[in-house]
Amino acid sequence: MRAGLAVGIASVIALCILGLFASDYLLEIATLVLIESIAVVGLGFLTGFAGRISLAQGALYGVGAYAAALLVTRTGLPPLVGLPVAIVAASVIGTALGTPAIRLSGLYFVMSTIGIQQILWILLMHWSSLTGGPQGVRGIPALSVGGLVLDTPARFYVAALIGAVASYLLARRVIASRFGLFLRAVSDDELASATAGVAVLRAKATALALSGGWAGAAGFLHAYYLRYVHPDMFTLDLSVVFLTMAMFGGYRSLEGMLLATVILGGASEYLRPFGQFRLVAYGGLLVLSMMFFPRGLLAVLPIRWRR
Amino acid sequence: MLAQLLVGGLGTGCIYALVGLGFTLVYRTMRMVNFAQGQVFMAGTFLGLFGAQQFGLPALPLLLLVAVISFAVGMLLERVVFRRLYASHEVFVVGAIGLGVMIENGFRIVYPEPLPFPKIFGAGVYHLHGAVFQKTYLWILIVTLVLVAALHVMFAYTRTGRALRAVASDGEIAATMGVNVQRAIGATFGLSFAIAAVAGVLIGPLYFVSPDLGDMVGLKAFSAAVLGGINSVVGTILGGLALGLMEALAAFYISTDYKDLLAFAILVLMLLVRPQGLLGRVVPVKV
Amino acid sequence: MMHRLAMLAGALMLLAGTASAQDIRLGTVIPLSGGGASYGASIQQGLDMALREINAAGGINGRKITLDVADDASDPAQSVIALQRLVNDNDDLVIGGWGSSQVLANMAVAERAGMPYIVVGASNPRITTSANKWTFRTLTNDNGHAARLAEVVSLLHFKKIAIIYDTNDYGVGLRDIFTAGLAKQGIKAVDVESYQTSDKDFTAQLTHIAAAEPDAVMLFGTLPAIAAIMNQARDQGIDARFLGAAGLSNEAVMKLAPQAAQHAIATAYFHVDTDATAKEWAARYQQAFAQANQAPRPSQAAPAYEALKLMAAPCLAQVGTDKDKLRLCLKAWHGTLFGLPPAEAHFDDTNQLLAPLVVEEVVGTEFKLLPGANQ
Amino acid sequence: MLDVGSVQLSFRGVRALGGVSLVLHEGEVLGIIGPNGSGKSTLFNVVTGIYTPDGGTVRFRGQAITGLDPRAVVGRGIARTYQNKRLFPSLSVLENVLVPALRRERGGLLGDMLGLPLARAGWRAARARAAECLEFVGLAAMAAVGAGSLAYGQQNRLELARALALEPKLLLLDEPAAGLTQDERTEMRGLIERIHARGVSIALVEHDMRVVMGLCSRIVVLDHGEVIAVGAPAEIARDPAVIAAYLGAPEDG
Repeated sequence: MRAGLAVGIASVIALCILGLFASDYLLEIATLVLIESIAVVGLGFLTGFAGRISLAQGALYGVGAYAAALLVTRTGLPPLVGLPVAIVAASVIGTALGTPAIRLSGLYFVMSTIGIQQILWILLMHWSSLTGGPQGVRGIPALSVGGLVLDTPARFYVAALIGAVASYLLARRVIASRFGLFLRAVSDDELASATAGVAVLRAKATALALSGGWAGAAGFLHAYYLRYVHPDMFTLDLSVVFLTMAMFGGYRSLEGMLLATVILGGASEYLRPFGQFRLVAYGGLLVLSMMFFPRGLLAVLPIRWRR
Repeated sequence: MLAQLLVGGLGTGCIYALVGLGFTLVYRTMRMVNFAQGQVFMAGTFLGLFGAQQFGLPALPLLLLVAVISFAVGMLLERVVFRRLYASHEVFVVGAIGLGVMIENGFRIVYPEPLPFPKIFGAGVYHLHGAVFQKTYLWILIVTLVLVAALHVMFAYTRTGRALRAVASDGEIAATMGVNVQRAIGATFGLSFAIAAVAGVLIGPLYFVSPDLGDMVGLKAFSAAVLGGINSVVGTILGGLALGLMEALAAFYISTDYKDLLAFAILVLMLLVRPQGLLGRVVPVKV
Repeated sequence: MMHRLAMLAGALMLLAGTASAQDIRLGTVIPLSGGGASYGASIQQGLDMALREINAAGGINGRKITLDVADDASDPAQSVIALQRLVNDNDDLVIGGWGSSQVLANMAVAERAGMPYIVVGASNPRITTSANKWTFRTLTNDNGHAARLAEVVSLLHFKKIAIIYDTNDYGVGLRDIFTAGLAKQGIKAVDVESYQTSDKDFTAQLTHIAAAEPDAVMLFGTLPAIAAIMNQARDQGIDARFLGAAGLSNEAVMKLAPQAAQHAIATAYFHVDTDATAKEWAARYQQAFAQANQAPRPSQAAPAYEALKLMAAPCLAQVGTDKDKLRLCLKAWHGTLFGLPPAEAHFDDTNQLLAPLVVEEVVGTEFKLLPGANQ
Repeated sequence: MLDVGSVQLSFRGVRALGGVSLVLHEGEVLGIIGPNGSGKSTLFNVVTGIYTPDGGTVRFRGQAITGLDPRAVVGRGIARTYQNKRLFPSLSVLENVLVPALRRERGGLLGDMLGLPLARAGWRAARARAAECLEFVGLAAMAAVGAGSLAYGQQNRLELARALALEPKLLLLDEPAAGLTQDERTEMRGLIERIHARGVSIALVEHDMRVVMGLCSRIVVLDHGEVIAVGAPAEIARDPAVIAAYLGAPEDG
């Protein structure tokens, strides 16, 4: 564990230093990557630990963003109230829609998450009375936490950093808990888990609820980062990006997922001058990584992460 | 007016059926779903456009040329890419999506703008008591029927057809009976690419050709395959036609906004109620 | 270790561009990938042409202009990052912004950073409000288009009018304002249909419209959808006259719907036949970009060219690159634009340029001024 | 203790169990033998709730448990092992046993995450019980090893430890000695005796007659999904029907 802890602390310090000296542009990218890492870690409960892949994380991320945006623009409540609402909303919708499907085999579950993603997107786009439909939701005020208004890239970066670190630490505790153990057992062998006394369906539903909750929290930050939400930000493409980062990050490795988010998040920005080629490279990265190291990034690196 | 909707619905239904067949063929053989199928359909349209403009090929030879080329590409991609993705469902699904992203954006570089497709299936329209529709629709119906019949004959009576069916039921057993399983799987991918590409050419004259042509059609065809029964060829075709008609009617009588919602609501409902689809067989899961 | 650090630093420098210190840095945030790629390319052509002409004539008070391009991939979230990069490269001003959703997301960056930002590619009215300090817009907004179209409808005595609109910001904005304009004339639309930007098949909507037997159909959307609608409408036997706003006044329409678009009427920001300068400019522009990857489209490139050549350049020459002085100079700017009916244009208190629109008609393979509509 | 009443089950026309009835008394070691495909494992799957029988009832300590889901059956105190060893390969040996051991401990996900004393106490108790079970089957030294890398003999014993961690009253063993070397079999026999000595009733499916004869007080013989003989080991060995079913002397089992 020594090595893991040292690397962890070092990276957090590095991220703080980055916050102090980096230009606003780098901060904007870093903030987006940190926010996306929360949604990817949430998805990791399903892909990395429950052995299920979901293509609805983008829509649940959107549910969180809309919950935060609508709450602050339609009611007088302070922004921070939006965080628990976003988490609960995304978690409840994710669980309600996902649980009936999670009983199905892996392949059928993926299929149903595509349906869920598209249905949620269509509702965001066409339920105009609630979501503002194609106009999106504008005029989201800057996030203010106890009087401190986070309206500059640097300040918001700090909020995103705290969010991402908290998300990672909480996720580690979830995986270390008995639920995490049961989840891994279910992913290895559902039947044996049942006859070993594990409530299989409840474990899967909890994984769904957690991944939805994390997506909601990330959506909340997204809403206050862009201060404008629009249905086209939460399409199937976003779910593909999140799934890629989670799968690329690897099996049973939260650290791998964070690393993948940084690499792929950064790549989509760094490759920007290449215009269209950027997306071709992105697709290629995806295919090649699945062809040559399906167990994900850290499975390739020699160091053994003792858990 | 109803006739107008039915013809339109039948036309899109045929396209969903053909693209859906691509999902079914691969699923029956490998229990995997190739999510790049929508992009293969789009690539077929561009291939048809290229053939029609550069070489001025008339309809039939163009369709055959596109079918042959896509079959070869399908076998090649199976050998180079898909064969390394059989590790698990997850790896295959994500790998296929990656391939789709590559294909779509590769074409977006070469063809950034939507292009009109020459009316190779005949310009002008037919009138059928009140309904007005392009000649292309007739071709779509005919080619779909021909393809379905050809598939049925091939599977029932030809050696390769029986080999493909053997591999579909159980790869190991087929291998012991001397079937070259790798080649059969390659042929299955080839076939699914060819059918989807032909559907792409057929749709050309109706819509503009653009790299995002395949996205929605791919997802809808997928829902149709699940509706009909993803492991049954007949089921998928009926599922495609049913979805096409339902969508056309829903768009007119309910609302165009929620037209797409219908396809995905059906997908989710079918998966919960009858994952094997209306006509699909229950695939027993060995305990 | 040191060697690798030096290499990394070098790479970062490369990224920041190779402009020498005293050049004027013009930033532009446009879509070079995604759905708006063709529109972005035209805007860049307009800016490139103006830039080359200014530099060839010795630049502005001897300072050359360099272009710093940021691609937002037609995506609102990425357009925030793209504009932030231009601010970070400390450009002197930004001309660009295509797509109402993108501009509504990225203009906050310009307002926050105090960066003069001239929008040449989005027409949603909400972009220019009294709160605008640094964001200007040279395109007449949707209110102007809808009002002008309502005038044309009464001019040509259309009585049964159907509307089909894209459910994005652009379409919904036009629908609301146009419907209000019709109401003033005591006319109510006979049928109103909506569609998704990426839709390909419009049978259902067109069947409704056919039943209403309109004599005019308003197309509130952009290419390629509205071209597909015209084709499919003619296929279904609808022979009503098509009218549209800036989304329709795009030369690509003649390629996508050669027969169906005949005599379609559109409001536009530029037309060759309005004055001699326009004709001469269009010829030079066509010639300059004949071999370009993206075919030259005068109507799409003119606003960008004029924003730089006629507005930004004179102000830069007058007040230099001090951002606040530049803002005030732009705010006080007035003059006439070529390619439009002759009229004195200036910015109102919401930084919206008040300028006339031209009404044109598709005849054969080009746009002709609609007779009697451009006094 | 366990009362199986004329249980029937068929898969799409193929009759797996044709009205099997048997009784297992408290504290007994009941042997269940029969040629391959005679329905032994299927019977276990019915008792543990994996299959719901078409007909008949299963009663455990007087209460009907037919149709209960596997987890509820475990709740009643019935644990099992599998013919093809079903372990959790990506978990360590200790974790494999911790999964059942944690079942009855208090404090769930939230308790663990907040580090509540209640939850931590639960973990300590579970770890102790798991360690004790590993000790019992002789795998204590392998605690941190990944279950996927265990040798065949060790896999058998880990599955046994996992079942024991549930503190069952009735243990269903599905060919525990299969694939073991000679001395591993004797060791396994000793292990089963020690489990029985702790008051756990056992139902044992096994082909190795020496193991069966040595351990079981009574034997039930299944063939083609039906009970063809019940009785003491000595009688069963001489029963003509049993010999016919096996077509061969018991020695070559």
